[in-house]
Amino acid sequence: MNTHPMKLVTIVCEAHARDAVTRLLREVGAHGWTLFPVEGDGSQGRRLADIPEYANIQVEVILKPEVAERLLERLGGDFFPRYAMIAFESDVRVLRAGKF
Amino acid sequence: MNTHPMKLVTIVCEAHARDAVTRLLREVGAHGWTLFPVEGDGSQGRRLADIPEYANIQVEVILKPEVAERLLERLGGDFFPRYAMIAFESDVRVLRAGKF
Amino acid sequence: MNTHPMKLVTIVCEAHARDAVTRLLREVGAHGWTLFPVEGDGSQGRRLADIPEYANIQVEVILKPEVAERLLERLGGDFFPRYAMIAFESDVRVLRAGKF
Amino acid sequence: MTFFDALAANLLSPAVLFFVLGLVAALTKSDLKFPEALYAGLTIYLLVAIGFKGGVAINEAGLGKVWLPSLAAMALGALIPLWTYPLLRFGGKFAAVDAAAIAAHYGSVSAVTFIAATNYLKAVDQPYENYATAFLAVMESPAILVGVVLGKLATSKRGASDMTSLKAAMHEALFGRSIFLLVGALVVGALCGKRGMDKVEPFFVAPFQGVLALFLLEMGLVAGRRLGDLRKVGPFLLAFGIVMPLLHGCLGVWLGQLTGLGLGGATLLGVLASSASYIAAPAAIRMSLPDANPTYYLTASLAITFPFNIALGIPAYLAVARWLYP
Amino acid sequence: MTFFDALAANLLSPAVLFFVLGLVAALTKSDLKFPEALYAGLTIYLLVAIGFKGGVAINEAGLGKVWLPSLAAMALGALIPLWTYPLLRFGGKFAAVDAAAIAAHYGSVSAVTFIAATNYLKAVDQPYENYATAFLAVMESPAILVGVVLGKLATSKRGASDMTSLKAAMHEALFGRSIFLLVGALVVGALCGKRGMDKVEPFFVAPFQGVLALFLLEMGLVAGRRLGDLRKVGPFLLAFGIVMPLLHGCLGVWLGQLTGLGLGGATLLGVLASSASYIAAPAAIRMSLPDANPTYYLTASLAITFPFNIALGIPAYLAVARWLYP
Amino acid sequence: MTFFDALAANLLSPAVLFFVLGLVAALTKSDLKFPEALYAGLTIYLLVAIGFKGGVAINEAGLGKVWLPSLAAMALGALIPLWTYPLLRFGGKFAAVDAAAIAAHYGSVSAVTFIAATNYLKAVDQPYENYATAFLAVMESPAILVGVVLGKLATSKRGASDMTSLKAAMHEALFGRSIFLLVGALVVGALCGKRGMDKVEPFFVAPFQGVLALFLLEMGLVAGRRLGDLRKVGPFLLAFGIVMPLLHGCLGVWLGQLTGLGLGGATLLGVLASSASYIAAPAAIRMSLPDANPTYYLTASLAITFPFNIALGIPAYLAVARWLYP
Ligand SMILES: Nc1ncnc2c1ncn2[C@@H]1O[C@H](COP(=O)(O)O)[C@@H](O)[C@H]1O
Ligand SMILES: Nc1ncnc2c1ncn2[C@@H]1O[C@H](COP(=O)(O)O)[C@@H](O)[C@H]1O
Ligand SMILES: Nc1ncnc2c1ncn2[C@@H]1O[C@H](COP(=O)(O)O)[C@@H](O)[C@H]1O
Ligand code: NA
Ligand code: NA
Ligand code: NA
Repeated sequence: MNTHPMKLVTIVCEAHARDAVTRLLREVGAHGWTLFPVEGDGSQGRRLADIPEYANIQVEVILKPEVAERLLERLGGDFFPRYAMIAFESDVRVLRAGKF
Repeated sequence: MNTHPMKLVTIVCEAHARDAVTRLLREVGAHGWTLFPVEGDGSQGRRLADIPEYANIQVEVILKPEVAERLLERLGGDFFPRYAMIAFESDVRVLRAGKF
Repeated sequence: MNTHPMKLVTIVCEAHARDAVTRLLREVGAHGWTLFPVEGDGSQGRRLADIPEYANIQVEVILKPEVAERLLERLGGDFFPRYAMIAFESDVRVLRAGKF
Repeated sequence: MTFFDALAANLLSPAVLFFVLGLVAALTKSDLKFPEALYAGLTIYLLVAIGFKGGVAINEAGLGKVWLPSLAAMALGALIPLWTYPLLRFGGKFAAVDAAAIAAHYGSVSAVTFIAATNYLKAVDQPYENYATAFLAVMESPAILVGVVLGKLATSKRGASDMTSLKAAMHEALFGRSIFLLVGALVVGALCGKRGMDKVEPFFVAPFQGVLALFLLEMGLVAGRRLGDLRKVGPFLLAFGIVMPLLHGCLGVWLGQLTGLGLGGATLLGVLASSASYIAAPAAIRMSLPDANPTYYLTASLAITFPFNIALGIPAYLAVARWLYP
Repeated sequence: MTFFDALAANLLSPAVLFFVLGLVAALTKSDLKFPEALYAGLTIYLLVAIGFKGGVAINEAGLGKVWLPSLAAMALGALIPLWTYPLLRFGGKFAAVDAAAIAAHYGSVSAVTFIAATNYLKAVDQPYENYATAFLAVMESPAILVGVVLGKLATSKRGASDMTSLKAAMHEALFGRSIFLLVGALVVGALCGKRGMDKVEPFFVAPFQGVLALFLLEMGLVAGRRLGDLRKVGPFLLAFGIVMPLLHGCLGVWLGQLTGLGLGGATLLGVLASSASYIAAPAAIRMSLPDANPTYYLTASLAITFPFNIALGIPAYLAVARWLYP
Repeated sequence: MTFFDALAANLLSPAVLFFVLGLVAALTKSDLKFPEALYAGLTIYLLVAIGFKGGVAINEAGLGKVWLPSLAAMALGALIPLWTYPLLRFGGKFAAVDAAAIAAHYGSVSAVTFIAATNYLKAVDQPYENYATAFLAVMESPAILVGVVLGKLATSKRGASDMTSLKAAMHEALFGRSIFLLVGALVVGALCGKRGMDKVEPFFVAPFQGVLALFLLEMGLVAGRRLGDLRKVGPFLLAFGIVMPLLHGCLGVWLGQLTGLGLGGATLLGVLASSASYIAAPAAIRMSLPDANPTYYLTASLAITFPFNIALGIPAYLAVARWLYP
């Protein structure tokens, strides 16, 4: 099967950042995203998944390498100072490159 | 620790495809899978996680490279035309290769 | 954007192992983790996500390579004989290496 | 009570107003959301409660009274696709597979519409046969099967894989979650009878109307999110989604009278005929007619016919029944 | 009322019929599923309601009446593993760790079985001491600790890690979710008394039987999924899962009579003795005896003893009590 | 009834005792947890029920009676930040942005505290104006907006991005989930009136107190998890979190009397003024004043003021009202 190299960017953050993050994804040019309700622990303490307003989410998005670069740039610049958040990137190979 | 290279195939799709996808995994020879309830946005519109019948799922499966190849083949051929779906592959290293 | 190579260790296991796993993560020196409620199928049978006590979880943790090594060591030695569980490692690049 | 009084009684009921509130939430992009587990819990409660109550009613009325109108209901469901399909295909210029899919949805039924109608009848003090739940149970599947067969015949690339997908649709239509709960609770109710009902009445009967109001808030949200698609479906489907329910509603009421139902029961059969499925049918169609475009069938059943029936259709079918019955 | 009438009353109650419906759903592979949050919500409701009601009853009866049968209940729970362990080990040829694990489950108790029994007693108009919930609360943990110690002694590779896992089991058995809710609600009820009950009665008492019926539908699903494992456990465990509950049930009823309980309370003590845990015990055992095979203890308690008690055991223990009491 | 009787009545009510049980669970690190969907379901139920009941009350009392105290309530909410901000800034030496954030929380309100207060008034047979829910609805947002503006002015790096975040806070404060549900249900209730209430009473009214008790168990868990942060916030905020609610409570009661409310309604206005938001305000502040430290505002409102009001504040404001009213 023909697969195409892409970047997978993963963002874990407090649920309050949800709208801001999905807006940012659209701005940088993502064609879609996938969101998980998660529990977490980190430097800003434990986040249980009980009150929606205090909860944690993970967002995964597949992007062309140059778009991923732009996304990480924006995350590091505008978002990290504001929100409890981590972000990382990895390499994947997708079917149907046209979608991303 | 001794780790062994394997492929991780990730499928994000509408919940309607659930049974068809898990059946396919068994057919191609997967020994297990992990399934996440997710929310998503993509070319076929937003999928909220509220009505089970209209929801989105992500399935992750670890496979030997040749099995992963077969799985992607089948996904691209039979499933992509039928279902709202993306799929991608990445490299992982597992403990206990015998399980996969 | 400046990214830094790290290891992502993923553990899928029965919910009973939850406390033991998060304790282990702290012991080996992880600074955080992210936990997903999941459904699964594997050698020890199907795990539906209905009764919390019989459920399945996935834990993801980002670590420095040497810490990841130590974690896998401990998982393989102490945990695999006790719990229904799989674990694997992959390469990621994070923003803000200092956090991990 | 005039038709306008009856209409006002419906529009100012908590159930309908909460439905409208849900629509408003969706249109104003409020972040209000029911979690999936709450939706599932409410659905399970409503289906089990209505099924159980229907079963107890069958136990008391005896199968003798129930079988004939049930058979009529089933036949009506199976037949509706036979005229809606050509209408959509040739009148609406829809692709064969889309016409078949929409036809399947309109032959099948919406449990929530039925429940809202029983609620309404209670509010206007119109007695009805409680065993009408049996009609709901038998009308869900036949149209789906007919629609799938129509779609397969039209696309005509029949073969082995076709038979499997037909079988999958059949399994979905007969053993899917909602039909299973409804029929199961019906049987449990029929076995328990009045004595069983006494025990569970404070849970399954007393709070029922309130739970329904809350659930319709969620259904308003769900329907409201589809309103944006109205532009995509064209004027034909818009008219179809209002006119056909009215026709089917009259047909259902008339058939109810013919098979010996009272005024209330005939109204409910009208409601069932007029309503379009948006849970069971989409699930089955998605699997067996994957080429059909969900925007058409979901928008028509969920964003046009469902709100129309909740707000206007239900009182209209009652008015028709009052006019038909001496 | 003869035993057969009593049995029929149980088998045709909504609670038992919905349980059977759940079994049927599991066996026919219906896609019916209760989401985890709904399961959790129902459990929290049932435990809090039963605990609160029990606490109010203790407040009214006074501790003086409650302590002796509670002590007896605790002792019975702790002792049951002492004869079930050797029976499984030498009669059933089970590995030591499996025998200990199963013994722990049968000494401990099933809250749902207890709740179903109170439900049944109410249905057949048999009064009972409401404070019997106290016995449920004290019987959950002791057997688990005894079972874990038996298992550790048998495998005998004692050491530091052993003590930690014993401590973990103890913590789980004493502070786990279900026991915490039950004991906590009991204390709250005992502090509030009748005045508090008046306020929350429409939520915690009136709909209780209906909620239980719905919950047993889910438990039928859960038990039904385990039925496939019956083949794996062998005839010995099958017989064990039916005969031992009957023996323990008689023992419990007799002990109830001995410690001054009325007919209803003695029946409930019998039910507790006969029931096997499938929530608290598996959680503790999984942590402290990880080598024990879950297929054995879960199948026995969940797929054999639990359905047996729900359908036949409960009326049987009442019959025994009626025979024992003048 | 003396103040101590009234206090005891509160402390021994199921609602408060279950709250304490939740605190105990958090402190003993029990694994008790309410799933998010259950929390969401309980919140939706409580907000819709209280809103609907308030709307029906407005329908019956007429807007003429409601507008003046509502306006007073709004003004009070908007003004509270104007003195709490400088107090925190200069008395407590907090950073400007933290002072503004905390001030916003104390000007806004806690729906759960309000609901617990209506519960308490019912328990001690103190009648109150049901339309007081309207004050709850109008008091949530103004203080949040004032607080955000204060914070922005203080940090003074105004610009385009600032206006967007102010707009986001406004949208959150006006269209956020909880305010939408409350206002929406209020409107629905006002449109339905008594006739609508009759239908849904068994769901929205009868079980209300029991549901509240269960929900306070969860809120005890949530507040208890924050108790560990008490050490981090310093003695000033600790005192602030108890003294200011007392002052605001008196102010609210007095304003209630001034604007023509009865004893019960004035007590409720006192409760609202004294309570601090921990759902709507954090959400809006997190978005528009992200530099404010959540440990301060969440610990103060959730771990100090909320438990204080639930246990002691509510009976105290009633005592104040009884003393003020002839
Ligand atoms: N090392 C890590 N590995 C995986 N997830 C992490 C890690 N550190 C933080 N997280 C996630 O990121 C969220 C925010 O992190 P923090 O800002 O450090 O509290 C946490 O709640 C976790 O879900
Ligand atoms: N670029 C993307 N990154 C991550 N997930 C995506 C992306 N595109 C689509 N998805 C997921 O795949 C599902 C189906 O995609 P689609 O068929 O494009 O609607 C969506 O609902 C998303 O959950
Ligand atoms: N090949 C696989 N790919 C993805 N997940 C797996 C795989 N095998 C097992 N799992 C997950 O690991 C859990 C425990 O596996 P097991 O011990 O094999 O039952 C399962 O319930 C699955 O969620
Ligand atoms: Na129909
Ligand atoms: Na037992
Ligand atoms: Na306030």
